[in-house]
Amino acid sequence: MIPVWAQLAYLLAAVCFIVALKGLSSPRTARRGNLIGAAGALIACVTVVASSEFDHLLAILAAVAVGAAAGTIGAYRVQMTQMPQMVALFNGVGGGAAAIVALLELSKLPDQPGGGGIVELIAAAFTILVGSVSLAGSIITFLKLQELMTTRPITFGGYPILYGLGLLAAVGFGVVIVLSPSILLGVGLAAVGAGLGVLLVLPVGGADVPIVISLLNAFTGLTVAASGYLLQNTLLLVAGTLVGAAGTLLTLLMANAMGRSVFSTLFGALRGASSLGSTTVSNRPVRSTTPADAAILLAYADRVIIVPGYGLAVAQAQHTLRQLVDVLLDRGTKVDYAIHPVAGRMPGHMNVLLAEAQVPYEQLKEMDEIDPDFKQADVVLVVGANDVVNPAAETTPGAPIYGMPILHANQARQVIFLKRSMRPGFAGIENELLYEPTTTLLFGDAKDTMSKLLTEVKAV
Amino acid sequence: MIPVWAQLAYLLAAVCFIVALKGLSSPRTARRGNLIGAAGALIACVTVVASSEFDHLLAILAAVAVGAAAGTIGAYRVQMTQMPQMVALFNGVGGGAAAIVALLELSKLPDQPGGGGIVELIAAAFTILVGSVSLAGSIITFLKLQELMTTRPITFGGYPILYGLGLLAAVGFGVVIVLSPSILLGVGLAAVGAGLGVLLVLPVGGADVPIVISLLNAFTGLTVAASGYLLQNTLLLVAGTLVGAAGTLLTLLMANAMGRSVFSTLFGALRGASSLGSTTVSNRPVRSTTPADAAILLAYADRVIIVPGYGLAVAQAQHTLRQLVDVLLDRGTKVDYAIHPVAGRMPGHMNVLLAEAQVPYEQLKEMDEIDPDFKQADVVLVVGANDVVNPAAETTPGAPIYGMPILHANQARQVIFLKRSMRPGFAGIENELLYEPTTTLLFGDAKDTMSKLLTEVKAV
Amino acid sequence: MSEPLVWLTFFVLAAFVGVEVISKVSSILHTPLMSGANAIHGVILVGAMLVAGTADSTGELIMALVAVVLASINMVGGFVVTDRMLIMFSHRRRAVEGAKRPELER
Amino acid sequence: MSEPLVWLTFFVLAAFVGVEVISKVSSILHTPLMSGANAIHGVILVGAMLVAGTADSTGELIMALVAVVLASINMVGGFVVTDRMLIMFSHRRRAVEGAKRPELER
Ligand SMILES: NC(=O)c1ccc[n+]([C@@H]2O[C@H](COP(=O)([O-])OP(=O)(O)OC[C@H]3O[C@@H](n4cnc5c(N)ncnc54)[C@H](OP(=O)(O)O)[C@@H]3O)[C@@H](O)[C@H]2O)c1
Ligand SMILES: NC(=O)c1ccc[n+]([C@@H]2O[C@H](COP(=O)([O-])OP(=O)(O)OC[C@H]3O[C@@H](n4cnc5c(N)ncnc54)[C@H](OP(=O)(O)O)[C@@H]3O)[C@@H](O)[C@H]2O)c1
Repeated sequence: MIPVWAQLAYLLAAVCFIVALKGLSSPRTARRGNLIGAAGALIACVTVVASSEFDHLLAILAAVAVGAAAGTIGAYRVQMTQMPQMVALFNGVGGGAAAIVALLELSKLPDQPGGGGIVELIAAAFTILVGSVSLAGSIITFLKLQELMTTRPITFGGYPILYGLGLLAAVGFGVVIVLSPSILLGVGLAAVGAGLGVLLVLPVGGADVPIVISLLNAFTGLTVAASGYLLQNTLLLVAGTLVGAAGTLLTLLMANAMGRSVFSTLFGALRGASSLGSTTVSNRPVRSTTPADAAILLAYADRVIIVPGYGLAVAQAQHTLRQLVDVLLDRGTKVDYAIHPVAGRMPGHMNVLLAEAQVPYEQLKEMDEIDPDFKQADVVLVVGANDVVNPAAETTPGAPIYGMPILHANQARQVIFLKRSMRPGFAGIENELLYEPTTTLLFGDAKDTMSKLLTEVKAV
Repeated sequence: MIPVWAQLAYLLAAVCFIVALKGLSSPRTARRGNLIGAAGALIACVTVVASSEFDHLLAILAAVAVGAAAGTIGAYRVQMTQMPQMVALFNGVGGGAAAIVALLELSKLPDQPGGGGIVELIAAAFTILVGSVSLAGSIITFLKLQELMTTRPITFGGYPILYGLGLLAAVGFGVVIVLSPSILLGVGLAAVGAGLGVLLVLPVGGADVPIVISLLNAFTGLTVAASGYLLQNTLLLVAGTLVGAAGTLLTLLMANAMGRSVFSTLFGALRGASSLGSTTVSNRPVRSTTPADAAILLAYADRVIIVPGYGLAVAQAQHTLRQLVDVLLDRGTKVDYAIHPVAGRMPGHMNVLLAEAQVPYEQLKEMDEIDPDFKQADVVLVVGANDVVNPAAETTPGAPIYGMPILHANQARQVIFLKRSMRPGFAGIENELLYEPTTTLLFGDAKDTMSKLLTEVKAV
Repeated sequence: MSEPLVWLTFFVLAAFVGVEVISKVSSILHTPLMSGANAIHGVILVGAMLVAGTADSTGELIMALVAVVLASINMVGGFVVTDRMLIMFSHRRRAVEGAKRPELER
Repeated sequence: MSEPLVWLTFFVLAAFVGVEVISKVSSILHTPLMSGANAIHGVILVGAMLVAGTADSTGELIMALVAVVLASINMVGGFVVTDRMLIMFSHRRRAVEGAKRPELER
């Protein structure tokens, strides 16, 4: 029996987690929220150690120290733009831990007095299965985002059949475990889960991966909830459920912000409609220019708006961009950055990127705020963005981005595009704006082009 | 022991209540939300009857029928503008019911096996006390709003002492009940509670009463939660807690929307700062006019904005007002109603009032939407409103309404005020707008004046 | 887990739900929301019925039946009056919808 | 009230809290919120410690300790990485506050 003070402490920890999630959903309180969550976790850990009589306390504390050190080092080493894959890894190991816990409990259940109840067994099987899905799936997302494997969706002929077989095997193992639990069957179930996790993530295109990470995060939350039931620990149940529910909603919100459904994110590639789209390049003429000419346009403009996008992150050109903007500001030009909510490949990508380059916050303008200003802009500099300024979102009902709000760069007097080729962006569709008479292209890697532009503008 | 199916049904009912509250907080889903709540209540009642073996089933069902009939008749008879006091009555009887339930449980507690635990006794005492506060307080709010007693704050010399004595008595009774429970002591506690309830509401001014109703509503929620603990019924606990928490937040939100704190609502009158304010009338000259002249102004205006307020409800002039507007619209004038969020004496008062007169929704404009239009208005017709157009909210830092957003009627070319006298509105402060050169007053009861205006406009 | 703690946990979780679920309410709905919440606590009727069903003496029974009557007034009256308020609001809403596709009105 | 139903009730209430509490999140915070929620489920560390503390055989103990290591990576790493992200955001916020009272900057 857990002592009353420990139960109260667990409840307090659960309240911390709730307050943490609430805090994390508003910019003003986000950091405090995260710290409150950490405080809750600390309370929980101290409570479990102080309220239980552990056999191998030293070994356990050593293991905690090792894990904490590894986690901290990983968290400090990672670069800002690699955060999503780091989160994926952390999430995966959490799922793995839950699966191991359930596996060990499974081996104990039949011995316990009154143990081995059907609900307990189902909870154990669920945790083992979904925990392994989460672990394996997260590893694949990590490999994809780190570009250790192709970021393109991977499908193959037998995919649906294999997937169906995997699901059947999972159900089969589950039923057998409930009927006659054994640790061996549990390991089998874990293996099936790992296979399903890999299959789940393979067909997802690189840019949709953040959505899948969020989904796997919700999965892990649910496994933690189930293992809470298994261990008869309210805190695990409540915390796991919180994350499971919040994570599910968050997955929907993220998919929504990118204008796609979770289902098409996961399985779109199977229906042939590759989520990366086609990469056909038409041969219509475009106007391209040199850094020197573009520099003159910029230098003599009164109002410039920068539209950063994924390419800026790829080229790591944010520092050079800031220097360019500083020079323009010194010349008295009014310059702002127009931040589209889904520019880049993760929510807040541009904010994080530009914050890293220490762009002052006042220069970052959210879409709703800056959009009316494009009409008065002399030059719009589109740095590695594409979909977020594509008028097809308003004019072409069939387009994958149709209905997404866009930045109306097309209303400006001049648009300068920095990109390497005529290849389309994430959505894989052509951008009419590239062919407009007011548009000029500046081909090349954003970082190179930007340095040249900087030199030229300084020289004007 | 409650059967499992019944427990599941209770859980379902609790979910219905949660969904109901969620629905009620958004205009699109409010009505559906209320119906889902009713469905939850029905599920709960059917469950309790079907899962328990009641001794006096017929009598109980008859009592339910009587109560349901009385409630339905009351709910259908009440006029729209009397809704708040009806809600207060319903809330009060709910509190009374909870107090009786706790009283009866108190008499049983010591007999039960393991009963009479200290937490149970505290819950019982809490329910009896707060339930009676809620009942008595609600009756006083009803009397105030029905104007069966003065709507002015009532205080007297010994008030704080009496209040303190009441609180002491409540604590004393509570302690004694926990030490040696008896129904007689319970009745005594109920009496003290009733006294405290009366004392709580007496010093509240008529227009602050809705806030107090909401507070008492939250109180009743908490008593229901406590009696849920007493009866070991999860549904009562969860539903009561939901209402207690939501009601508390709602009380704060309502007080906020009127720009005052809950504390000053309750006890402001005691600190001498009467919440009705002074009613001094200065003798500065104002321009007043006749219905005939005002009609000409209206008839030849291109753009008219109506600002309705509390006086419109008092005079019940909404139907005549709509007829006047219809005539103006037929003449080709552009007319809108500007709805301030706290115009009238309850939130949504003007919306309900004008909906009753079947004013089409498109003509009702929320403050933020219409406020920029005042600059272009030829005539603003202020019908029984005062505080919501008082520029003191922006110019006089000490004023009770300072900081409240107002409708900028003062920016219009002409303002016509319909009111009976030079008396101020709810906040009790003078309105500089009455003395502006662009303002003319049309004295008299709004309904009379409006009928004359209507006749004159038709005659133009 | 000890009984009172189970109830405390229910209480804490339900309190969070209650606050969060209405935190986005628009000020126009304050009165109907108050009224709907008021109807929900009418579920004390369940408690009143339980007490009445196990009353030992006539005196107890009568008091319990009074509680049943009061609670059902609260519950039924509360939901009905809320619905009446909201009909007003939805009339208006239908008017808007009509206004948005005026071709249907003519 | 029967045990599994108590847990079901916890689950239902916590699920509502989880959904409601983040329903107003602005899209800019999606990534930190995901990361913070991820750190919270690192509380499985409590479960891993419980299992490790009652392990009967060396094999079990080793597996349980692996779970402890993994869970603490999840928990500690999760909170630290979230904090790092959010420092970025709050830098920006301080910049705004500074901008709002420029007299302090000069
Ligand atoms: N923010 C999120 O949370 C998120 C997550 C997943 C998906 N998405 C999706 O991602 C898209 C974001 O739009 P976006 O406008 O930011 O990006 P985008 O539409 O994907 O376009 C990126 C552009 O950058 C160019 N580029 C790539 N590397 C470059 C380099 N090194 N130097 C110069 N240019 C380079 C590419 O053209 P070249 O190849 O010709 O250089 C391409 O035109 C949206 O469709 C959104 O729905 C967003
Ligand atoms: N909406 C809410 O939820 C709520 C709740 C509580 C308090 N309040 C407060 O109430 C105030 C609402 O402002 P308001 O502008 O609507 O009203 P108000 O400031 O109270 O003014 C009402 C006006 O109507 C006139 N009037 C009264 N009876 C009349 C009749 N029969 N015919 C013609 N005129 C009549 C009064 O002047 P005469 O006496 O000279 O005729 C007075 O000037 C705000 O201060 C608000 O904070 C609002």
